Amino acid sequence: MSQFDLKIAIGGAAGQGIASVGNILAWIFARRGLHVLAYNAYQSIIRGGHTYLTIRTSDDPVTTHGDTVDILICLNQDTIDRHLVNLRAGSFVIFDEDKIKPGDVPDGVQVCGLPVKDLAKNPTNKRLSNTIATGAALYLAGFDIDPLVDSLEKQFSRKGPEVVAENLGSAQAGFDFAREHFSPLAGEIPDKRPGLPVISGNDALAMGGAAAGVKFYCAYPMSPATGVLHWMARNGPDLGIVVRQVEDEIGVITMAIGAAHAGVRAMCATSGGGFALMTEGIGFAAMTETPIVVINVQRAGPSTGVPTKTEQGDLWQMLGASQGDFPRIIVAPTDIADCFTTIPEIFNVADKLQCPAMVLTDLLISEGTGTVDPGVFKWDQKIDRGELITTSNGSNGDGPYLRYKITDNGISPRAIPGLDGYIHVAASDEQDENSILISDEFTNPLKRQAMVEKRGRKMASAKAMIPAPQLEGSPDAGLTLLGWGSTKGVLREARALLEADGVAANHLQIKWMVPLHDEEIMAILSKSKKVFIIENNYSGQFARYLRSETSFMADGHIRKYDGEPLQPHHVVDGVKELLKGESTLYVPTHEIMV
Amino acid sequence: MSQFDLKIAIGGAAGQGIASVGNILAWIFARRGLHVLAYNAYQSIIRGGHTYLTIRTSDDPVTTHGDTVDILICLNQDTIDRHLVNLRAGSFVIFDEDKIKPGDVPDGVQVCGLPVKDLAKNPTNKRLSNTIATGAALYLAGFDIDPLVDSLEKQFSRKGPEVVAENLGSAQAGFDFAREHFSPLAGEIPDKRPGLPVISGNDALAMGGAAAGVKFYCAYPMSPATGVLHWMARNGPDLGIVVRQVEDEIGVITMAIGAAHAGVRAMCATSGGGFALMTEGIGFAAMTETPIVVINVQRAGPSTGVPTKTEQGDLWQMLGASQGDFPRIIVAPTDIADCFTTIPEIFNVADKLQCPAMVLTDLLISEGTGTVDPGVFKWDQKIDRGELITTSNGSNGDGPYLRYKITDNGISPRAIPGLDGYIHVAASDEQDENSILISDEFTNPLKRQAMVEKRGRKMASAKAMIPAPQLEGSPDAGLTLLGWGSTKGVLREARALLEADGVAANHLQIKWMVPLHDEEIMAILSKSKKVFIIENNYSGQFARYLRSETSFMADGHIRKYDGEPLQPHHVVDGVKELLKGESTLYVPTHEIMV
Amino acid sequence: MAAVTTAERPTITAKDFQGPVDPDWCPGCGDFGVLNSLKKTLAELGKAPHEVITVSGIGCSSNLPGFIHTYGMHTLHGRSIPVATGLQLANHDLTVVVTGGDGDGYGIGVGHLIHAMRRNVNLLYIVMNNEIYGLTTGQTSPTSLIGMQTKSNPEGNLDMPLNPLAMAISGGATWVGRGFSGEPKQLGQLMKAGMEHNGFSLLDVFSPCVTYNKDQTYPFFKERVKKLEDNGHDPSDWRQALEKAFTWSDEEIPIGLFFENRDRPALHETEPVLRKGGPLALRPLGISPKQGQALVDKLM
Amino acid sequence: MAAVTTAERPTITAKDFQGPVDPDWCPGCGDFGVLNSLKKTLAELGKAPHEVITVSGIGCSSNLPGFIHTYGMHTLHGRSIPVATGLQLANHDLTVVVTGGDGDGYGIGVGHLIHAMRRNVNLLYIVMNNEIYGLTTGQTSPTSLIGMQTKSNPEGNLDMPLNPLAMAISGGATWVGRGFSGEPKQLGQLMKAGMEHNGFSLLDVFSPCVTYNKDQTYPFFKERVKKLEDNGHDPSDWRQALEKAFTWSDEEIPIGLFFENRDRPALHETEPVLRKGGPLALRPLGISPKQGQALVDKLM
Ligand SMILES: Cc1ncc(C[n+]2csc(CCOP(=O)(O)OP(=O)(O)O)c2C)c(N)n1
Ligand SMILES: Cc1ncc(C[n+]2csc(CCOP(=O)(O)OP(=O)(O)O)c2C)c(N)n1
Ligand code: SF4
Ligand code: SF4
Ligand SMILES: [Mg+2]
Ligand SMILES: [Mg+2]
Repeated sequence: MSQFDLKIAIGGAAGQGIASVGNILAWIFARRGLHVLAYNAYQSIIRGGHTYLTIRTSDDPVTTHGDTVDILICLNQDTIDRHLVNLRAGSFVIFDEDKIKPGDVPDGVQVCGLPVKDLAKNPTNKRLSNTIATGAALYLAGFDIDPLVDSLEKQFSRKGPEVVAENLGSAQAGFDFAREHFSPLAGEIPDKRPGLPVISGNDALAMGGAAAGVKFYCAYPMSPATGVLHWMARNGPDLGIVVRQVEDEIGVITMAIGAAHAGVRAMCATSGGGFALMTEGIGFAAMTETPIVVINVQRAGPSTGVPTKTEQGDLWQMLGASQGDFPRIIVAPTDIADCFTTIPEIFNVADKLQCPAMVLTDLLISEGTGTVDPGVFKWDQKIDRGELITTSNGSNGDGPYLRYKITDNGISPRAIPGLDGYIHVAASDEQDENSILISDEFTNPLKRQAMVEKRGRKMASAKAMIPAPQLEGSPDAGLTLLGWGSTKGVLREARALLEADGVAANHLQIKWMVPLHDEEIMAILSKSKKVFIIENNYSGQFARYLRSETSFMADGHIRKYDGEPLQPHHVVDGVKELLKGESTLYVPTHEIMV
Repeated sequence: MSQFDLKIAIGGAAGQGIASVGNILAWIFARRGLHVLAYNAYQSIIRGGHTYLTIRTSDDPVTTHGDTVDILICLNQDTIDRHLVNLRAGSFVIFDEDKIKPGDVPDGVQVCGLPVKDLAKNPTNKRLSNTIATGAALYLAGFDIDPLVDSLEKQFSRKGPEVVAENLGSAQAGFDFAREHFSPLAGEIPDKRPGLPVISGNDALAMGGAAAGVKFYCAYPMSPATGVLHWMARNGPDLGIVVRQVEDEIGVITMAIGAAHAGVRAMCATSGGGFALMTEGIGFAAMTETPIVVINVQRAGPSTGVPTKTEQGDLWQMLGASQGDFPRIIVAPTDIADCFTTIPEIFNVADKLQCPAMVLTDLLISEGTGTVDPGVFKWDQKIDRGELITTSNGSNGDGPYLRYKITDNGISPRAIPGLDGYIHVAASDEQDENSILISDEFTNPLKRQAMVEKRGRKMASAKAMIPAPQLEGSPDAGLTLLGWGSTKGVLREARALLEADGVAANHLQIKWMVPLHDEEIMAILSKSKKVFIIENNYSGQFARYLRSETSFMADGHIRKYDGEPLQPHHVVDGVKELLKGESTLYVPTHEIMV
Repeated sequence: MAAVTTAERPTITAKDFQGPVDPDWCPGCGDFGVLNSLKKTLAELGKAPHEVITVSGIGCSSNLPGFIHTYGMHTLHGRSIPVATGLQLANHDLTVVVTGGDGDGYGIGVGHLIHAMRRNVNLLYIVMNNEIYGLTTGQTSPTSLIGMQTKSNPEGNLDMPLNPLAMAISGGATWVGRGFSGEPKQLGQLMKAGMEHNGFSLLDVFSPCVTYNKDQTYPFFKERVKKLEDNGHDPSDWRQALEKAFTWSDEEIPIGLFFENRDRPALHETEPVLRKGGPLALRPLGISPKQGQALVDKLM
Repeated sequence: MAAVTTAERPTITAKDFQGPVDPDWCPGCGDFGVLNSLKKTLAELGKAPHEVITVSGIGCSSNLPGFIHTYGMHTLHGRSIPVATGLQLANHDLTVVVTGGDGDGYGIGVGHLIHAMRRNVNLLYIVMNNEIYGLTTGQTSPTSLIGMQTKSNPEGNLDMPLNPLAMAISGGATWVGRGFSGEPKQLGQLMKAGMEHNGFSLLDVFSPCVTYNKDQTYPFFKERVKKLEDNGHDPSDWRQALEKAFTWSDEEIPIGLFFENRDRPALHETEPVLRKGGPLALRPLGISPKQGQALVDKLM
């Protein structure tokens, strides 16, 4: 693990400017070429309540927001009341001592009360207390003031020189106050310039869409997926992407299917409740064999649930979406960068197989923000549209065009409407090869059977289109941590922590859920004496799904379903507990009161 | 198996009066106390096309429409062209020889062309040809004419004496013509008077609702579930059941939930596509802990699919309906009588567990019609509404009322709105015991965890509320036929046929899908050398589900997904084929062109 | 349910409807005014808290049931109306008040609204219309004006706004009004009239979102609203009502009671099972063996 | 797509639109008239079959795309409008004709309709309004009259029927007409005008269900319909249009063009990406590395 690993937390009420402090810090770190990851534990409330942003930076890639806090910035009394108890010796707590009383301070925690009234360069500007705190935090973290100056100048320049001056002065005052009273955290701060891009998972999904050639994006706002819509709305017009807000999620998916049928790559995103409304449309896309990509950014359910909290609770909803049997693709990106990468990948699969494809991500990585390797952003993606006919041959040479032609691999050449020679009807009813319905007058059990099998055969070639999961760590470790989707980072870090504690483990993270590389997975798991499945839900949705495909039963389970993400120590504690063999389920308790 | 076992098929175009011939025959058989089962293979078309009704009668209970046909009545040329080839020696084909040409007749089939023009008592009444054919069929079946006379009098009396007379005369002419030219099928026809009631599965579901105390039924028409709405609309006003047709299925389920929340037992029915629209509501019922019963009458999917054909393709849709983890009940009635019995049973479970409960049936038994033992219709059902508070104590004695009180079994007393002393809000958001939201300002991971676990604990007591499945046949047979829901009859008959062929088998039929009696099932299956799972879908939805719960892998699978139901010989052939051990999947070919 | 006559009752005040928690709306949000008027109106009508149920969808405005002391059901986004219909038909003794936002009621939920108006279900539907999606942090709503810039339409909204009053009046609603949370007195009167009306009452309320809607603000409405009752509007005149529903200018945006039809019975008064007898929820369950036998006899 | 000018084209006749199978509607069903008029109109407008796409929901009427030789999409019940919107925006060179029933469009699908009218998507929506659910064998539809007895309402319908024309005119549709399948000439003219109109055109058509609706039959309409054009109706007069939309009596049920607004641009003409350039479906995929780099630069 890296030498330099700094964790800062900022807490306060919604509307107090927490995100802006976080953005400044992230920008400063990322500009230095450090890796950053930020996670905001917030509430479904516009003003007030409690928001708690964790930002972690390191010279190694940061994959989780970690277990501990080095510097806690409290913007209100509530924050210090909730979080001070969790600080360990050597860490700092920063707050406005005119307004906030620290109460009982854990041993060794350094209390950095700032006399904000005295330090603020303009008493009427309430936000200066945030700037002062940022200055102090930066000193304590071992940085110098220059990058903060740059950042504030950039941020406030359009508000005029006075505002810039009062912010710079206040930042300096906070920085100086800290310097006069404390010594900063030990350790050299690496300099890895040039800087790194900072992005949220939602923005990465949207940008991945742009890279994949999405030309039609439509959505209905729903947390935590709304960010994709906002990015698309901001950038679509310049990029030639039509972006439409629709009246509901049923309209969203059916509109996207209409656009996809016309020949564009169409995408939409929602969360679990919106996805529920889309399920009928998923079956429609399957029956008409229209490729379409639907993103479900999971939040804590059931029902409206906890809209601003994370969970991996929708896997079975995706597996079972819509009536009947049909091919579907489900992929769960494993981190922010993967959100970008996955979209062009899945569009190619969807286009080749002509079926609905679903991206299953969650609030943790979609609303999480972090640095990514700029090499991730590839703009010359291979776009493979499969057997798509987009130009007219005047009239189709070899006999009549059969939209649903029965082929060995189940894939039938797909012509877009408007071409001479390829007239056909795409119907939600069962149809014959020539797209004539066999649901009415022409029902025919043999044809029906053949069409079901034709569609089903498409899945046979699906596995070859996607990579099998790869084990991290030694195959002989004896213990495998098995996760899926967004938990990759936390499991990777937990494994490192376990190894540091003398517990050998390897780690397998599943990204492609359907099709599942069952044989490859079993080949890996069969080498382990113990397998623990870790997931962010109550019922073990992945464990149950894996079992349905492979009969595999894990030796232990770590499950968390309180709305907050798993932290590395939850996994470490869980693994140690499970290794005792007294129980097969470990449910961590979330210590941080957010 | 029974001595007397008669199978009649009637084919023609929609609008030709096939159902009415079928109804007359069923009434005649049932009135004699014989058991009857009828299945109509029809199309989504109001006039024209091809409809093929099979009616089977026996002195033993009839559980499938069987494999063969003794008397085929053809109302048009198309029918004879399609079905004559499937007749075996000794059977009869009846048709209007003025209009229909039989073509190649299989050896031994007796051709009974009726000179309709001569026999009809009124040349302008086209429907008389049906009456003539019915008369002939009845003679060939070995009946006398009296019951037909009764039936025609009953049916036509309100159309006046002339119509009655021409029908009676024509029936007699058909009967006499057959007597003059053919000898009837051998064998005594048992007389088991008094008669038996004849009912469809849909009507049985609706009547089960009435028996269960349903007071609010709402629906949106959708084949093959519409029959429930029609029964309710016809009978609701007399029975004190409010029946509402709603604008869509989203409105249906949410309206039913509103009514259920107010304290009535509320029910609704739909098919797969409508159920897809209801899934968000299922999660809403779960979160507010509102008991509600939703019926899904499956038809062949995906999407609009084949609306008039049967399938067991929605199990995973029900398992995965709505986002997040929550308790749900799923039951699959096993025959028409069970449709009645299941509804009061599941309402008691739903009320006790305060959760959504789903009935998963299919076109086969819902639109199938048959006799049932009149003892099935119990009107003094035990109605257990669980912990429901319906009277006010002025004010709630022991402190404030906690709608979502955390209890050992997860069940919290539920007060209906309108009572003094029990004010609360039922929300789709996560809430505290006192029904204050913990999704906004008061988010709290510990409370959230506790509420998820509280709801989850309800399932612990669920299994005890429902009976475990029972094996039919010898536990030591070595081979188990394993099915679920509507296939009970066909598997039972297949087992008998297999035993007659010297293949010993027993039979396990699963009705309660969630919760699943996994241990009891495994105890039974572990005694079998081979287990074959038989289901009416492509992907083996039950096999996959069972595996997800038990890791169990069957030795063979028989799957049919052409829209038509399994017939006993499909299972027999499949079992024999699978026993050869050359493959693990057998897909029968449907021989009857409907 | 104990039958308490109004005479025996202790006097009820707005305080009796004080909710268990303070609203978490942004300071200055128009929804505060709606909540206050609602509490006052219920008290004025002498309703006891347990006789009332507030039903909502999802949105800032839809959080209202959590902030008032009545029974409540906080349903799904866009689904308050069918849930409330089920509730009202199952217990027509309850006073059913539905509260929600423009996105909830006129966007995703508009289909249910159209059909509920046709059915004349007896309830008051209060739509806190802020011409924006508040809870999801500021996207275009169906009532956003053309050109309005939001997070989902940074280049400006292209879609013609929906006119809820015109839709209701031409769609058969029997009571249609519009209030403004900056005019609490009239708002209270409208709520009262809407609750007293026997049938479906739609009360659209300008309830500014101070955080995300910088166009339709308090001052915007203050300058423009004109009370219908001050201008001799006759709510029984259907044509005039429609005319007024289409009036929207810098000089006049009418508020008040647009339209009322007292002649149509409410659904529970015509429904065959409900038109006689008390609330369905309090009737005995099941059917008699005699009724059951008659059903079986029909099958023979 | 080869650009063929009208001049070079072979003459197109209704026969060119002959579908692959004969309609399986009941003999006498009103939908035959609609199909015939549609084929004739398309030929008259000189459209080649591959330039047209017919989009439908689910219902007897929605089976139409299977009976005509054009591209087609037979979608889900109630969802033809959003599917057609996606199609039209993705390829605005296509002539998009949406066909469906009253249950499909005014019942389950009415929410989409309301919003599509606000958006002025360029398509013609033909609703075969038979005041009944045909395909599901005869239940009440949203346009069924009060008192009508159906399988779902044996005691008679209680709900006020929806008035599609009034809803459209007051809801902002830019072209609103009504035809009758027993008046094929006028029906053809209306279809032509609707297709030529640039924006959303709603054409409601009385298309009797001879099997399940014994109330609104051919004779019922024959006796009552009066053509608007015979009575000097001015379709640009919005108030008069609304007045006519509410006219329904034994003496007069108006048919013809009720309302037309030629001033509002269609959605694809205002949408920032579409207002310049050809159909989206024919544009090159992806974005340039330069554009991509600019997006990444913004993140630094
Ligand atoms: C099915 C579904 N889709 C989307 C959402 C997300 N969502 C919550 S509130 C809301 C809109 C709120 O707008 P409005 O109804 O106008 O209420 P306001 O917040 O403005 O009062 C949306 C889109 C949801 N909860 N459910
Ligand atoms: C989600 C869903 N619900 C219900 C149905 C069943 N259904 C098919 S057509 C139809 C109504 C048809 O009525 P209408 O649109 O008026 O068409 P018509 O048959 O009268 O031409 C219904 C309810 C369906 N296909 N999908
Ligand atoms: S965001 Fe707008 S609508 Fe929501 S509480 Fe704040 S001011 Fe009110
Ligand atoms: S049922 Fe009615 S609408 Fe359907 S085809 Fe027959 S006549 Fe036409
Ligand atoms: Mg709003
Ligand atoms: Mg219709």
